[in-house]
Amino acid sequence: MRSLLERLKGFVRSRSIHVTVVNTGGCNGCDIEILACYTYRYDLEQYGIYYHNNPRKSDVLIVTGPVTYQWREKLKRLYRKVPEPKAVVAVGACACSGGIFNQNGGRVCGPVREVIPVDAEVPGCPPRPEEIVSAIVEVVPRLFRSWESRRGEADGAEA
Amino acid sequence: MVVADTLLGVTEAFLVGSVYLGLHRKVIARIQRRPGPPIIQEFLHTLKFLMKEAYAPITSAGFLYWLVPVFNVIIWSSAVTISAVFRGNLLPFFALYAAYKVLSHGAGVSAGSTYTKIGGVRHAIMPAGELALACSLISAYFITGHADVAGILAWERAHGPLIEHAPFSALAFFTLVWVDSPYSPLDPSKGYDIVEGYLTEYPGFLRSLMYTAEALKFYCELWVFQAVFLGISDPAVHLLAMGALTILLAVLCAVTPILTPYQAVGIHVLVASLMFLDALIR
Amino acid sequence: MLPDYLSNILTRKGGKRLLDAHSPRKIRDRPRRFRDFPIIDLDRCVNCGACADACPVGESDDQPPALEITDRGPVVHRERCIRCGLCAEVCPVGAIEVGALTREVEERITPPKPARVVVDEDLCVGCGRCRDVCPSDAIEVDDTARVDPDRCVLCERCIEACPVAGAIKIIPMDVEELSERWAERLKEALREAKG
Amino acid sequence: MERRRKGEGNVRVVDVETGEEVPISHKVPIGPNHPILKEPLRIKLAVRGEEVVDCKVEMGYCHRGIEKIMEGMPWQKAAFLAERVCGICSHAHNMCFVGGVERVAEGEPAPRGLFLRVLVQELDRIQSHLIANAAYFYSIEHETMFVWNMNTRERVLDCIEEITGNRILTGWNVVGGVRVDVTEEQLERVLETLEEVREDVKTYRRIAQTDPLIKLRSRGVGVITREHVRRYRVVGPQARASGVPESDMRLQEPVYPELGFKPVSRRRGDNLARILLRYDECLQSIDLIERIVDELPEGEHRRELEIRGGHVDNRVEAPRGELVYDMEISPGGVVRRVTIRTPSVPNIRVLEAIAPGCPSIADAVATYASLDPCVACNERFVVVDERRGKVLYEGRAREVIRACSRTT
Ligand code: SF4
Ligand code: SF4
Ligand code: SF4
Ligand code: SF4
Ligand code: SF4
Ligand code: SF4
Ligand code: SF4
Ligand code: SF4
Repeated sequence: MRSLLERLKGFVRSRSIHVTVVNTGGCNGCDIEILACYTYRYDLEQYGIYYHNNPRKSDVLIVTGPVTYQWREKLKRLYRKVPEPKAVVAVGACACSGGIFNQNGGRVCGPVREVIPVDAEVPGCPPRPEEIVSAIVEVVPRLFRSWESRRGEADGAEA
Repeated sequence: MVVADTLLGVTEAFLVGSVYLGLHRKVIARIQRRPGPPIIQEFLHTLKFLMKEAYAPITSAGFLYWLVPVFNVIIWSSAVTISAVFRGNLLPFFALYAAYKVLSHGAGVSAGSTYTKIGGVRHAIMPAGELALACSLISAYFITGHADVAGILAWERAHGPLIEHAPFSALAFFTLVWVDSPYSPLDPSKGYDIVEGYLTEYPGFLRSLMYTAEALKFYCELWVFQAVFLGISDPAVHLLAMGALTILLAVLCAVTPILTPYQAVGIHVLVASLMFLDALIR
Repeated sequence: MLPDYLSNILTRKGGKRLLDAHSPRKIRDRPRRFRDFPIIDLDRCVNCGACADACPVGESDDQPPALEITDRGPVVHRERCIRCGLCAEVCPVGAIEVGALTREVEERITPPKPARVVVDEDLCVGCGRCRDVCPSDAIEVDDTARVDPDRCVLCERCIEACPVAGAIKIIPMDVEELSERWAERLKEALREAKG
Repeated sequence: MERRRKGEGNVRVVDVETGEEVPISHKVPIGPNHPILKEPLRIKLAVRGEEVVDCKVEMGYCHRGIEKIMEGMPWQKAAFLAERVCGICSHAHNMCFVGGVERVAEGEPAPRGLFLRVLVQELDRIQSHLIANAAYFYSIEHETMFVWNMNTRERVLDCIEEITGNRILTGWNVVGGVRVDVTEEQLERVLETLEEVREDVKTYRRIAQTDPLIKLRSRGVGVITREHVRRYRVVGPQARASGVPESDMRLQEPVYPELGFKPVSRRRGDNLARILLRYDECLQSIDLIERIVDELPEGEHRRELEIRGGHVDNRVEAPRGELVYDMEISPGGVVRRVTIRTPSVPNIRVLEAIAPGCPSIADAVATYASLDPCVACNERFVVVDERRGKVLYEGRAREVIRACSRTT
């Protein structure tokens, strides 16, 4: 049974989300589709999701691209900068698996989930904005709403 | 009793201020032809950041860094208390505003990253903020013979709103409010080119405090403007007038790009000199 | 300047947009020609592997290809697939659908195979077991077995069934030959589509 | 949370002409992740107060090895890879690659296919220009214009989607023509939508031309002179805004002369000129599309071609300028090797020349955005110093620049 405070926290966190988008070497396709979520048809802001590339202020890191070697350490550092509670969403085939670049001859260090922990993945190359919007709008608030209890479980498991 | 009044007033100022900031954003979004966030969004942001992890960057100046947001809230709470709650003297308001400028510079420097430093410096060099504020308050004093809000309100009941008597002072003060509203073209201290200016390095509840101060500031400045220059004393009409002002500000912010620091300072100086000329001619 | 802003904000058209800013809670329909993730109809699939050969997303050290041939037939790994639709274009039996675009891809290019099955006539004893197990009836046996390369889908079942070791071999093609075959197939497919 | 203090002490900027050291107060790193950048790249500005005294552009964050992956692939697969060099002008890459293969093939591609290709290319140009201008408005924080431009771009994407089935990575060109034919009603709908787009673009151009504050921010900032154009081989709208209309590769492409195409240009070469020029080109593209629809030849949309193979160097005017594919194709259409030179390389390099002297950081950033920089396509090969394990230079591009660039 969650306490009232926890529920309030969950509610607020799921209604106010700041986002940082990181292109770790993808082709831009995913980035502009995320940018397109700004427009009248999709408008992420109506769900309380703000796009602002300041990791210190963010709750959600949206990662696109297959993580090139030049990015690996930088991405880890960026991830550490985001204060808890945080979530990572991998958008696009590149971020989910390295996509078309992760095959013989490619020079990428694999999917994002092998570099930083990933909470949600949106496949597609690029995913349509509505796929991105629905992934973020459905998954991320749920993640944050259950943040307290999940953290409790994790602590309990460790103890 | 005084304590209760103060607490009540500050809480009201915070709630109303953040809702008006939300309204501000909503109007901008509507002008951009999209649905936009709910108007309690700014309030939710503040709450959310309150519950987020905070840490100090390694470049920060420790103690000072943690203190800046707290002082920021204290300053604007006092300003709200003095002007809006007790309708007292406006001179402390000026002093507090100057302190706020110093503080935001401090916020930039104490956080220690390049962006925050530049943001802090940019914020501190916006001269006309204090200039316009001082001059418009002084002209209000000369015209009405009162330095406290209650006195000015009484004078205005007899002679009509001050904006008719000193339009340029009103313009200067309006510019001040405009500068301090979000997405304002005249305030490059939070430009995207330096990420978020002096706020860049404030995560978690520190940012929440900064947001609280921002809401208080917005409320306070709107309140003083409409009380001193429009002469409205009925609380319900207050809220309406402030809402109308917010919408006006939002429209102004929506249709303008941000200016570079030099251009912004230039416009500040232009407004201030208009006011001086006006005063000289009289 | 001002009239332009105003015409976007305050005229009747603009004002309407201002007040009922489109609320997109229900997500728009997909376009008529959208290329979605491929869906493979396993009943129709003859397990030829053409789709996997055509798929531009190959495997790497730690990731499977986007389209992998497994025991249960071809499997699409969604997190790898780039929705190019090439697999649907090459499938010889039209078992793959990629959203609404499938209808419009009328050219079916039978892909060249990356290898071929040959029978060593000296070794073959003409037992006919291969013919019995071949799923695509690619083998005829008179004195010795003969493999029809167009029908063969490279499943290698014949090799397993064959009692004489080495009588059936699978020989990979080299890149040059493969590319020539690609060109040939494309040409054929286009002729068919037209005629 | 970096331990090292940025800025003070360790940076020196030397004036090239006098050899004296220029005093600086801060070093401002922008990127690889920054609000105004949509792609990873690092700009290092050295500033004195607000004034920018030096600028270095550091690339290398996007290297994926595309050219290497392409080797040994048949064109059917490689075309999809070429498209993924970059997502914004993806159609230009696809078209350039496929066009190159066609040039080493027997026979002519289907005329209807070529026209349809150009049709989509022009739609792609409109959306690319709109996103470029939107990015500029975002960098001067005119959020309303940013969103309006993006809204209009959505309408253009609708058209692209209507024709090709996808919003950005279209996979539309094949050797010999295009993948799928279009119908009359589809073209009708496209023209209808474009009518609205034209109205919108005209409005935005008027606003950009007359708004005093936008003018204040953009007029006379980041001027690219003809000298710069020659020295840095600036291409595309950036060069045309500095009065070099002949830099438009469309003059040499097949279909355009039949449409009576003439490049537009402006003289001033500053940020505002570039923005306005892009709007001009959008309107021009809409006109072109109308003519294409009028003159669309009947017949098949795709034709069989026999690929002889050989070495070919194909150029296309991408939205950002001249795009070069230098390829070796073996008979049958397998890619032996390919080298891509994209327009953004020189366009970004010119920033190092024009950013110093900007009166404020905000201006330098706006200038960067006005160059319509795109990083994704810039980096495909890395030169590594093996002994020290250090990345020296990020692209084969430089060789290619030397080899391929024409003097403008
Ligand atoms: S998933 Fe596709 S669209 Fe997205 S970055 Fe990768 S290649 Fe580009
Ligand atoms: S759509 Fe393309 S990437 Fe996906 S499985 Fe088919 S061929 Fe492979
Ligand atoms: S190409 Fe078609 S028939 Fe062959 S394996 Fe793939 S789905 Fe099955
Ligand atoms: S089993 Fe051997 S000999 Fe008999 S048909 Fe097969 S290959 Fe020929
Ligand atoms: S190998 Fe097969 S076909 Fe040949 S004799 Fe034996 S059983 Fe008959
Ligand atoms: S498996 Fe081989 S030997 Fe057996 S029938 Fe088939 S082709 Fe002939
Ligand atoms: S390898 Fe053999 S069993 Fe498999 S498809 Fe080809 S002929 Fe049939
Ligand atoms: S210039 Fe390059 S990065 Fe930019 S849109 Fe074109 S291909 Fe992409």
